[in-house]
Amino acid sequence: MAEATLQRTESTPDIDRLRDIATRLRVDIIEMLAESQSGHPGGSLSAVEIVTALYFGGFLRYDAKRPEWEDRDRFILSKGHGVPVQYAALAEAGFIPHDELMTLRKINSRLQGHPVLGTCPGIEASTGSLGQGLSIGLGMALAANMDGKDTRVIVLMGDGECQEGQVWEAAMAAGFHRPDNFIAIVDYNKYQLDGPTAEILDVSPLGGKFTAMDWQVREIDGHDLKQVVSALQWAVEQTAPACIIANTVKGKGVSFMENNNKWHGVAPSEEEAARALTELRATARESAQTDGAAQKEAGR
Amino acid sequence: MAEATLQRTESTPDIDRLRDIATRLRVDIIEMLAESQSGHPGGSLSAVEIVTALYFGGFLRYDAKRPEWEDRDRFILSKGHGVPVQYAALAEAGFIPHDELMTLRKINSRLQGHPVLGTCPGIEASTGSLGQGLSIGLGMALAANMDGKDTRVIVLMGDGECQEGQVWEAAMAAGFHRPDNFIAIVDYNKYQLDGPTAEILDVSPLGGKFTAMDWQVREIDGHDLKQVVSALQWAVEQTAPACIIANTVKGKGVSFMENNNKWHGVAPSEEEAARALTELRATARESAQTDGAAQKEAGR
Amino acid sequence: MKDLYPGFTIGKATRDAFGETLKQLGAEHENIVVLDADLAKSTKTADFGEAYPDRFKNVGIQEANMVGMAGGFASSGKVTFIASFASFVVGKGFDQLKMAVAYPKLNVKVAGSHGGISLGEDGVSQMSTEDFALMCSLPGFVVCCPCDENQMRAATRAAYDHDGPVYLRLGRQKAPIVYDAPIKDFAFSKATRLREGTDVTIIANGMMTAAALVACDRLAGEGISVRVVDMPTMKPLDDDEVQAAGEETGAIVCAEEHFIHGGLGARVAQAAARLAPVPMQFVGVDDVYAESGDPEALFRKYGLTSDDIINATRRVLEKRGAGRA
Amino acid sequence: MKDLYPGFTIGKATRDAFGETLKQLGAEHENIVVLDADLAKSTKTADFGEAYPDRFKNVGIQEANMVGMAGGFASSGKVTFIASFASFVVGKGFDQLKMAVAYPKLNVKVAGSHGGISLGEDGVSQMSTEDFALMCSLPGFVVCCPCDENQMRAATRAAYDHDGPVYLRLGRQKAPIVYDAPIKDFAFSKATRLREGTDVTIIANGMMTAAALVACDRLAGEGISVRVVDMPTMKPLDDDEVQAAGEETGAIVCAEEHFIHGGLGARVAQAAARLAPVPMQFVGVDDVYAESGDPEALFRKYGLTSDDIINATRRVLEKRGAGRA
Ligand SMILES: Cc1ncc(C[n+]2csc(CCOP(=O)(O)OP(=O)(O)O)c2C)c(N)n1
Ligand SMILES: Cc1ncc(C[n+]2csc(CCOP(=O)(O)OP(=O)(O)O)c2C)c(N)n1
Ligand SMILES: [Mg+2]
Ligand SMILES: [Mg+2]
Repeated sequence: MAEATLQRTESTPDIDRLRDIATRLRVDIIEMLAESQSGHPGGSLSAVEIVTALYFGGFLRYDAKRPEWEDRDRFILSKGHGVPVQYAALAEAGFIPHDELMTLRKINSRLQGHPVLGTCPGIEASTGSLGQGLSIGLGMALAANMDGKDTRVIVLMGDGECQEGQVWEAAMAAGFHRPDNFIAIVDYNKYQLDGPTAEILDVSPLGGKFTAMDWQVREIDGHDLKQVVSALQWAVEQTAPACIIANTVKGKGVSFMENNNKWHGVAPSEEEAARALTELRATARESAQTDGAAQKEAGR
Repeated sequence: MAEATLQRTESTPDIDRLRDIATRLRVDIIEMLAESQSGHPGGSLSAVEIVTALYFGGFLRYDAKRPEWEDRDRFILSKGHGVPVQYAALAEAGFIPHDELMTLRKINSRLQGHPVLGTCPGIEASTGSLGQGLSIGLGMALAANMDGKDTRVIVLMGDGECQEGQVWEAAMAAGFHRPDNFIAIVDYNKYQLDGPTAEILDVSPLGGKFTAMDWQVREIDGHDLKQVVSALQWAVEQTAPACIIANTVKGKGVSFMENNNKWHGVAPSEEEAARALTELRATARESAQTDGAAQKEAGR
Repeated sequence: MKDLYPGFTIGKATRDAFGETLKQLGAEHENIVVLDADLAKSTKTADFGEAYPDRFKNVGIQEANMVGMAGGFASSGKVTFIASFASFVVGKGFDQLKMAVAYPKLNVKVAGSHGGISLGEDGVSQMSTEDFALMCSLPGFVVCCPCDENQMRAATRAAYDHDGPVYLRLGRQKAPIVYDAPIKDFAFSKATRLREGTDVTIIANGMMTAAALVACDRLAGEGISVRVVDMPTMKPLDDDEVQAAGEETGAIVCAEEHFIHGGLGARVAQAAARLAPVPMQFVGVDDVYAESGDPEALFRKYGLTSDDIINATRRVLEKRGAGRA
Repeated sequence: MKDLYPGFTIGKATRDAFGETLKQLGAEHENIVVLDADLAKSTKTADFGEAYPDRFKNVGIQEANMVGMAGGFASSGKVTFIASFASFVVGKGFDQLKMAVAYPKLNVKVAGSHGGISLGEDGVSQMSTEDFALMCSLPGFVVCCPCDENQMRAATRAAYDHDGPVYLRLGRQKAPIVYDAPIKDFAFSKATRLREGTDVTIIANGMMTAAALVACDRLAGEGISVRVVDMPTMKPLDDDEVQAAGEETGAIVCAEEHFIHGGLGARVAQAAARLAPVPMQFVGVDDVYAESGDPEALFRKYGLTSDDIINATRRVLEKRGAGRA
């Protein structure tokens, strides 16, 4: 478990460390969903690098022991069905015990099927009805500006979610009111619930739409941690709303889930989970080896 | 009163005739509002040329005697508070008796304060809650496409109205489904209810936003009937959704109402109405003289 | 509309009292933020906006976004008032009110102006005869429709003081004065017995409270002793007052500027059925959309006058008579 | 959930019966158009969509736009079915349902799936315990919550046949079979007396109808004679059946997978108060948001089982006893 992070960091984080964390979060996601036997693997997995970089790359100020600390930054998972990745990150960061992940979606659990403000520490807004997180985040960003605070507000949305009109209300409003601490990220994994976004209701070019609403926009590979980190570094520097379009793969990291939208909202069986975990552990071993080699290389 | 128009015309309409009609509609608007002592002059007056060109420039197929004729084109006034201009046009076109205009907003009248489907002949949708007309129109346009009909669907919105997220839902959907018979017009008069649109929540560049949603866009002077007519000629030729951004002046045609948003939702007193009517009649005389002169010129 | 309320002084519209009080609260409390959706002049939040421009945002014609933003402001520690027409903020922001306000129990105070049909000429698209039904469907919300300027002033202050979400319905028209002095002891959940009586209880709120008083006086002339209860708050409901009405007067008439479904009458009927079932009649808009028109004419056409209350009272007494016979 | 309904055969989910019937209707009627908002696999409109792709549009995650579009299709002569989760289509499309459907009385049939809390693990954001309250606030809408696959098939056909707007609530879970054969004489506004009884009437719909039958049988063992009325349609309400319940059995318990506010119980309470006031009790979600969990566990925790109905029945009989004493 990483220690409770109190401060943002200015320097570029250790990418290898982030990669390891990312793999751990993927493992947690699979284990949680295998246990709960319901939930959304595809959109949890596609957001892993983004969430990892945010929580462990020094972009969010938080104190896991004081989740309601006034000066914390706010991260809102507007695509609430992806919440397993956030619970995994919150466990990794020490907001909740790691064991608690196994209570996901069970009665009396703090780990609700979609994020609920006030139940699980570290959750900043109740979401799950798509399209609402950007508005809530905008309120927070403007409240911080009003109080002269430097609180960052970061909202993660899905590509399908961007079909909701409320997203464009909030986007227009943010482009106009121009809070200097407001970042939107789209987990552009090309699928929504019933199929490919481009076939149901194409949202491309997403960047163009945010630009038309007067945002700063960058488009990146949302699984390349270096790109994610550098895009976030760019975004936090902006004095106007910044949007990162992260091109991702739904189900990323588990071969049989990648780009297979069957896995939008179906949990893996025990056997499937075992296969997925084997794959993920192999990835972890490989990357540990590469890291070792790279460190040797660097040490020479 | 113009005769009931049964067919669209291909040829360019007589602009002078349209100008005369426009002035008559303005007179009707002022008289209606002075009688009802409530209603919205500003946004009725800014849309006069647009509505005139639509109903009397040969762009809509309708039969005033058969308002529910299956093959009629559909015009939806999404900015429903501007309905006096539509009622005036419907009277001019023979859908309702001219006298009936004086019943606007009175109890038991067919002329409701905002358009109501099923009460007044010629009204195609109930509006007045802003932001909804484009969705309704899109349903009509797609229904026509489905049935292989050539029905045109034309929706008129306000600039303030374009802040509503539902407008962008419908815009995105139309840009994607691409009905070949769907036209949006924005009466871009630069004011909403509480003040200048650019100060409350700027919607500019409106064209850019529709372009980002994959529409064809043209921007015109919405009081220059030649430009309105030629933009409509362009729009009906498009095989994908077309948007006309009509730059207009709120309160157009009555000097003391122009660009004075006090007149957004306040009816003129008897004395103010008299002043407005004097002005409008002077304009009518002038233009009649110019027309006369121009005709002489042309006849030479 | 004053002909509907003979003998009453006509005071300010409740929206005016709300606007004034909100501005005063702004002076007293730094932590208030106010949002409006391009109806600030109509809802009267503009007064606050002029006085405290830094704590006011007119967000434009975006009701759903406004509700979401309010959730963000409130979870950042601001007591957040938002306003629009009842019809728009409730009807276009319902799921947002659920997710961003009610479910997390945040400190958002929603002002739905131009409630009911008394806004008049603008017609149905601007009217709300369903806001009580919808707002009472949001657990944790206090839902209140004050009847006059004094009660609105008290309710607006109570809304600030209450820790959690509150809905206030504001009226467009000047309202008859029911409380002729500032109310000191206002509490949500406490109804006010305005007239004592033994034969029947009329429970009303908003503009219907004055009409109930008119009805009471006229029925007194016929020898019918009417208790009148002003019940602005529909949630939480003053169950005790409902029980007392049932037990002590044996018949209840509810009157509200709202559909008969889902509002004051529905809530009183459920409470009475649990605590003291008695014959009831309901005065309200009977499941139709109204229309444009002069407010007084609309009240007459859609059954919201003291005559309608009187007729309902006669019906309920007949019904009870038949039951007793 | 089958442990909650001992003795019952568990049939299909009502959403499955809806999807099948819709597809059949598609074969029979060229004028049907179906829209869905990216939940076609869950609401089961996907079956229609595969069979009749030209008359089906999955509009994406745009509930408000979908409702508006439905108005446009319907006013162009299409009988338009739209579907999403109840929570989204009702909560994000309410004002649109008013303006584009209810007010102009258009032929739009709204299917709100995953109603109530029985969807389970997804939690509150996907649950709707307020859809009855909201949909009954739209004049002209028929509002119906069938209890099993056979009733849903009949109701779906009735929705097509009815000239005007209809709301059907669909359930996610397999539902106990109440009607073991196709229903020939289904009519909105007509409730069904499933058991005759003299001491008390239980009026229920949706999943609660089977629970009411379980309760009835168990109470019979205690010598209590219970009438059970299945009342799927809340609007228009079967007033006669309510009156008969009041007059003939003298006590009523209502049970629904919905808030106690604004739904079946509220509407029955108002009808009973007008026609035959008697002691009542209400079984439903009591003004709280539920949570994620196994559906059966949720039904137990939030009071939606036959035990809850039995307890409510005992309370209402005690109350009546006290009243009579
Ligand atoms: C308002 C609303 N409508 C519908 C749904 C049902 N739903 C859950 S996930 C989903 C698809 C989301 O697609 P996207 O935003 O691209 O998420 P991802 O691909 O990352 O899972 C839908 C339609 C919802 N949760 N909220
Ligand atoms: C949903 C909704 N919110 C608020 C209003 C109140 N309202 C009526 S007109 C208006 C301003 C509209 O501005 P715009 O669209 O620019 O119209 P115009 O300037 O042409 O009058 C507002 C906010 C409304 N009718 N509907
Ligand atoms: Mg996606
Ligand atoms: Mg304007």
